[in-house]
Amino acid sequence: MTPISFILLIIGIPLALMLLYVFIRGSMGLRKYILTRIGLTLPMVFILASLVFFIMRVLPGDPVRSALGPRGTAEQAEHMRQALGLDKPLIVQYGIFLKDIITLNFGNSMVGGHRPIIDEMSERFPATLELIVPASILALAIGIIGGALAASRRKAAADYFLRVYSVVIYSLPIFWFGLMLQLLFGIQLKLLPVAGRIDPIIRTTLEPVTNMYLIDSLISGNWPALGSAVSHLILPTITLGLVLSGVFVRMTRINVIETLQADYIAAARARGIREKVVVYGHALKNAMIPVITLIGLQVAILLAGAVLTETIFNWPGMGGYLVQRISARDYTAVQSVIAMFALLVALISLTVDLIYSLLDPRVRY
Amino acid sequence: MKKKLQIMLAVLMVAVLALSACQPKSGEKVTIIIGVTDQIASLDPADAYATHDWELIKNIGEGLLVWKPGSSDELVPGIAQDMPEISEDGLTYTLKLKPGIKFGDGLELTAPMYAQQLNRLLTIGPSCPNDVADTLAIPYVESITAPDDETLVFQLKVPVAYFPQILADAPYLPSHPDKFPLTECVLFPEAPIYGVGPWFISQYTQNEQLVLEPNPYYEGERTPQVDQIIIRYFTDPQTLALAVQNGEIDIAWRFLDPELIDQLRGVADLTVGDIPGGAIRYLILNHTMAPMDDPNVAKAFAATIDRDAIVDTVYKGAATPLFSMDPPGFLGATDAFDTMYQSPNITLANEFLAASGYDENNKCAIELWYPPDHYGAATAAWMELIKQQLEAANFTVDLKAQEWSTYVTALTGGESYQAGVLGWFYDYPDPSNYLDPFVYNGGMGTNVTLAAEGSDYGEAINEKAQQLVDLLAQADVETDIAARTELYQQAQEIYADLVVTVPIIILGEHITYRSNIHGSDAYGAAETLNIATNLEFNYSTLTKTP
Amino acid sequence: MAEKFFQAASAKPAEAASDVLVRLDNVRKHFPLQSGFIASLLSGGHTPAVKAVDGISFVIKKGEVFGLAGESGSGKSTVGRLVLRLYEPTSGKIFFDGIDICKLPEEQMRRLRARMQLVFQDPLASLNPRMTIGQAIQHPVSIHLSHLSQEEQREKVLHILEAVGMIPPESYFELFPHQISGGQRQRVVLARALVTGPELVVADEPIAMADVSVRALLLDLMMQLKEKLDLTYLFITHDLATAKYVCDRIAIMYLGKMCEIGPLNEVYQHSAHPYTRALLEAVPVPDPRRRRTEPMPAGEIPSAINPPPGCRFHPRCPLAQANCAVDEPPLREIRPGHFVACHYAEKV
Amino acid sequence: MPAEPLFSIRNLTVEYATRAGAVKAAEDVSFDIRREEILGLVGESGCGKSTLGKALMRLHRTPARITGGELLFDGRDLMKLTEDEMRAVRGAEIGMVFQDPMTSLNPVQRIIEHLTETVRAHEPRTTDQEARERAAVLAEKLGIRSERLKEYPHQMSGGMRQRVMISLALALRAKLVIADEPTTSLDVIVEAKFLDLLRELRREFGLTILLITHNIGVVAEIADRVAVMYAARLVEIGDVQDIFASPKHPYTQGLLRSVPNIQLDGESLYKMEGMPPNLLHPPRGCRFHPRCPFAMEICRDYSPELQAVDGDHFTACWLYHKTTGKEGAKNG
Repeated sequence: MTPISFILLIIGIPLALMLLYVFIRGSMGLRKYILTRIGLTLPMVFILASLVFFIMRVLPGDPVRSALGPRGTAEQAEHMRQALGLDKPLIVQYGIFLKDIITLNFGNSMVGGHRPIIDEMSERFPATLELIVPASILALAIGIIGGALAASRRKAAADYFLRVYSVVIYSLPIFWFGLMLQLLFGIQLKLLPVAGRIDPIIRTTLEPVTNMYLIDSLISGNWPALGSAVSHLILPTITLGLVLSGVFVRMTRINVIETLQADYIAAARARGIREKVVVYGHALKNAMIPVITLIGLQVAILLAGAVLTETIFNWPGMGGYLVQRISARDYTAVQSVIAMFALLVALISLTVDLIYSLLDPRVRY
Repeated sequence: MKKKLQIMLAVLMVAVLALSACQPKSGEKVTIIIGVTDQIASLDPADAYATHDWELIKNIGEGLLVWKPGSSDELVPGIAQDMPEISEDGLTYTLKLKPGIKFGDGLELTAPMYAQQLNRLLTIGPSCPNDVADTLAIPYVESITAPDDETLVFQLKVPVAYFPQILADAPYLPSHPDKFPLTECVLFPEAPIYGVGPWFISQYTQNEQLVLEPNPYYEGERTPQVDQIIIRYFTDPQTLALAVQNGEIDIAWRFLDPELIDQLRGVADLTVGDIPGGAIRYLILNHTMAPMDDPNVAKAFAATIDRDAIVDTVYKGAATPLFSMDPPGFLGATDAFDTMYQSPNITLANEFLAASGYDENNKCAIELWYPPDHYGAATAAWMELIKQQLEAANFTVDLKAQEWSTYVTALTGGESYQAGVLGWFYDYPDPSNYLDPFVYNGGMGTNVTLAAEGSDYGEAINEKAQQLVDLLAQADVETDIAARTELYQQAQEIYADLVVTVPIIILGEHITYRSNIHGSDAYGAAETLNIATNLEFNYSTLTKTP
Repeated sequence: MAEKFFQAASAKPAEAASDVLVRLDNVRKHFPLQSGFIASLLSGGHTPAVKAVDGISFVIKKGEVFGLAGESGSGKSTVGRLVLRLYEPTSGKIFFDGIDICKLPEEQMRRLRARMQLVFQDPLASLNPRMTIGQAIQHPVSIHLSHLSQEEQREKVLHILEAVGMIPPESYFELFPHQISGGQRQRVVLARALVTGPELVVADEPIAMADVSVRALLLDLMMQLKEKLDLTYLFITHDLATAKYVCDRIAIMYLGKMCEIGPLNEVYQHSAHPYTRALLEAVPVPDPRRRRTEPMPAGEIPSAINPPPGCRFHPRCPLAQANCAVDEPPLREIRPGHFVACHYAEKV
Repeated sequence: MPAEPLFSIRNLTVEYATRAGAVKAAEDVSFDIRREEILGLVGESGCGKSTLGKALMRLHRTPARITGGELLFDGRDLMKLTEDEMRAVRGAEIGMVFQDPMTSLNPVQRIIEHLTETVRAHEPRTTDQEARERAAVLAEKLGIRSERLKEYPHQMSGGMRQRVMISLALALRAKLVIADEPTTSLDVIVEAKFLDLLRELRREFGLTILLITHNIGVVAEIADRVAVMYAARLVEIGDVQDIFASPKHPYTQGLLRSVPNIQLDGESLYKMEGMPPNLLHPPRGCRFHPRCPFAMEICRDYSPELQAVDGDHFTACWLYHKTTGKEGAKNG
């Protein structure tokens, strides 16, 4: 994926969706609201990125020494410092950093190949996206259906099972859970691959366009690649999706139970509406309103979970990248990734708020 | 409406199942997949200074001299017609190129082009981020010239006994002038990357995989036996182990933790090849800092270490005790520390300590440091063991951990740490590479010499240290093998007496591969896919049976 | 069996101006619909607002029970909070005992607050279940009368507990709200409001949540306390029937405006505003022999964002003429002390 | 007066399971709802009247349950129906209007969807279009302009929402509408108009209405008969004129006298002593006896039965019992 299309993907698509949304809902207040939110998001991202910039430099350890190791001489260190621009005064470095962020250029990585961060992110980010989107869908599906089921069968076996499930799954160490899945479906049953995004040999036949292999293989009509990408996606998705689903089951259950106490539920029953329709049609939709907000807040947890899942399944995404670069004290990479994450979280929470207003006709901007 | 939805879902499910059932079609190509937890830091020969980078550079390229596959001590001509012609004073090395050496894209390699590319080492090398030049070129090489189309002349600054070995190192391999321009280092050139060796890099996705295909113009010894090699990059050793167990990769190369290796040994269809490795772990003592400035304390320290306990409990046999910094099998290697201290020898240790006034009631307190994030989880375990061993004698130990970059700066800067752990792997298999760095010019924090202006060796802190510096300097230029051996034997004895560093273990390397993968019987060490102590991995000797 | 009755207070003679405790002068309170700095920048100055109170004036005399009635959305609760300066008025002046409270600095206002109290709509919900009765009542004392010693503060609490009929007061001091009956809790809430010795009590629908049989008791207690502690009430209610039993004077509000003010009996018997008339007519009478026959005004109470021009009631008024849609009727005195804002009050 | 009542409630008892034990929210309640009448069921909060209203449709939810009694509706015992059969009765034959029209409508569902969903729940063959047309006709009758049907509940005023609730109850021509405090959250003028509407509907559709309320004025305004509940029991039932003219039960007497009456001058309000009992530990005997000015010895130990005092007027009070004590069941 080229850096330009990467930026389009991460910023352009959400913005386009929002514009579409404005077009549909179209009130003046809504436009103002979105402008306001975007207006507030940018300084927030900026402040956070600046904070990370200074924290990274206050933290012990530095990228030069970390990379050089024991044989590095002071001279070599000096060379490297110059090459990386770390010899400049902090304020100058900060200026460069701001310029890099504003131009969405992000500068070059300080370790490894010293490649432009934008290149590295445009390779890694689509991988993370390809993991967290299906995992979130799975988590939501289990969470919503399970939560609604538990709420409607309150204090029955299904409810107890789902409550135990949500507690157990929530407290499961993701590492252990992923390993168990690998051992069962990979080593024992030989059903699914345990590592990577796609079969390495098939990968050589796939021309990456978006770096999301599902999409790339679909575009190019490379069916074995699609099959391989899907089969590689299953275990990581289950791992991340199931672990996240615990929270969603709990949240949905509580909200559906609360909603089921509402007068309009009693009123719907009094009109002879089927219990299934009452629970899944009336209660669930209303319960989803607060749940949607909470989902927005889960994005951070999702990203944290993605870090671990990516490590376990050797999924070359942003999570592993961030961890690797923090330990190498790769200032530019960490700053840029955090700024990117912040932007992402802000955009997602804005999108969630808009979905909220779609679900809840009472919300008017 | 509901029914439609159900049908759609069912169709979708079937489609997904059908797709995922599509077995990867390997087609006619025979492919071997090698998994590693390493990462590529640089592919520029003038810059790269990491084991994995060198492995790739040496497989896509070929040096003037190459190590014979499966051996650690036999250099043979590669793209050179013969072994180098060395002048009387040992300062001029002359080699002739074989005719018709071509890069993978058909570009012919001439001596002037080669010399020009090699000169990048001397010109831009030191300003490259990984900077191999400051270690392997600048100290030795005065100039590299090509008097004609087939001759290369290396003019050295000082006579260097082991220069042929250095010539086999990655920095001296020819690089493609299109990908590696004279004025800048290019760490990640766009694929395809062609060298003059058996392979070329046809595809590369960072952190995911690298694809090697045979160089159609290669005419050397190391002819590829398969159609494609894929290097797959892993972040977690556990996943690497699972992947080889599951057959998703054919070979699991570096690094698998000792416990994982232990588990994989019992798995059917897998072979674990043990390579007597060159990676050592040692403790560094700061000789300018109390109490390590007291020779008795340093000796007592050396006398307490129980290397067998570490090998057995932490490494489960996947390592070997090390009694000299010059590992066994290398020129002149002795068991100096064993001879001198017979460690563990608590009585001896306490005698040394008593000589400096430490006893049971007045124990010698030391701080021992390690980086928890750099050498794997095993480090913490065996550092704890060493603490126990030291405390069996009249030491009290404060075991401290510190993040890697801070740790390495403080330790090798000699600023604040009395003692700490480090690892070492050679740049070329020669005793000088295992002894000099710890002695010369501050000695990476051992401080048996102090860095001095205008001196390559530094200023020795005492007479014994001066003796050691002199012996090593002499050995560096001595070309007579017997004399050199003698010099190193003496040096190791003084080294052990000074306790410059404390060698602990030498780690074996392991290569785990599926049973349809074979090395070549034509070379040594077929069991380890022809990888010997020097860890030279020639992908060309690999074959795969269906 | 004790059968206590209390007499409905009749209107008192008009009192001198110095007897005025609260005076509102053309007070407005508009709630902007959007808030936030950036939002107000983006909207370019003109923000739509809910005109909850839109220019009203009246006085509350010392010692009287002043009723403020109207339907939901009329702005009556907003007036209550304005009087206590819990809201800042958009414009107009509010005087308490001759002091212009709108301009009062925070510190002085804080001291003045001890002289006025609010009793909430749902008195039962306003007690913290983890505070003892004593603590709950002492809390406002420790804020407003912090100069008193612990012992003096406790004295005050015991005194007020006695006043609200919780005898002996010491026995209730350490109890928690759940340990006493609902009626006693109502008393505690009153005690808490009255412990700092306020002169004005703003009672916002104080009995709306109570049951029929409890309402009478609560009203009786409030009236007893008024006499005992020399209080003035601003009694906000939507229940005209209850107001009849307690208020000396009453004001009727519609859509942020005052329709009619006057002595209670005067207003009830000679209501001069069509809206007051409709409101009184609509109150269900607990007597099946006297069922209502009058038709109710058409339509519903409009939005306070864009209220109708002229007389706000004109779109629903049976007497409305052309000019009602244009001219806003001023509040005029049609009989001594009886003010009405209707062009055709004489026809009602 | 038609001979056969529309709905006969016989000895209905509803219990709540609480941590502190079972609470009877309705105990041994029997009364008839006659065809085309408006029956007012009055009582103070917590007396069990709302629970009773829900139990009549078997709409009570755990932890409440009906522990005894018969619900004879239009010739069938509702207690004997399966849940599915019961569901068919709800909405189609018995409609319900709840106290708070704001919370009784699904906030994320348009008004028209409420209506069509209700129709189609009972008549699955009706197309969406037909259901919409029917809904529009009905709404028009109730004074809801058809274009407002596209709105969401929050866009409507309280009075409008209550009309919607009524239209939902009538969407399938229910014979009986149970209205639980339908006017409590409405302002007086809106309330008055709503009562007018109820009267009109009864006239037009021959509707039977059970009006559950604590507002005595509303009952006086609209009801034909009145039933009074106190502490989970029915204490008095009879013609509205009779009861208001001469209440028999001391509780009814006190209740009526404590209601403010705007049309009376110089009157004073009666203050009933004490508080309604906690249903977890109800008093022995007559539940009203601790507050009753006329309490007798027998009231403390024996619970009186509902008995006719004159013609159609019944009360449960020892003062009117011809045969003292013997029929009373000892309870406590």
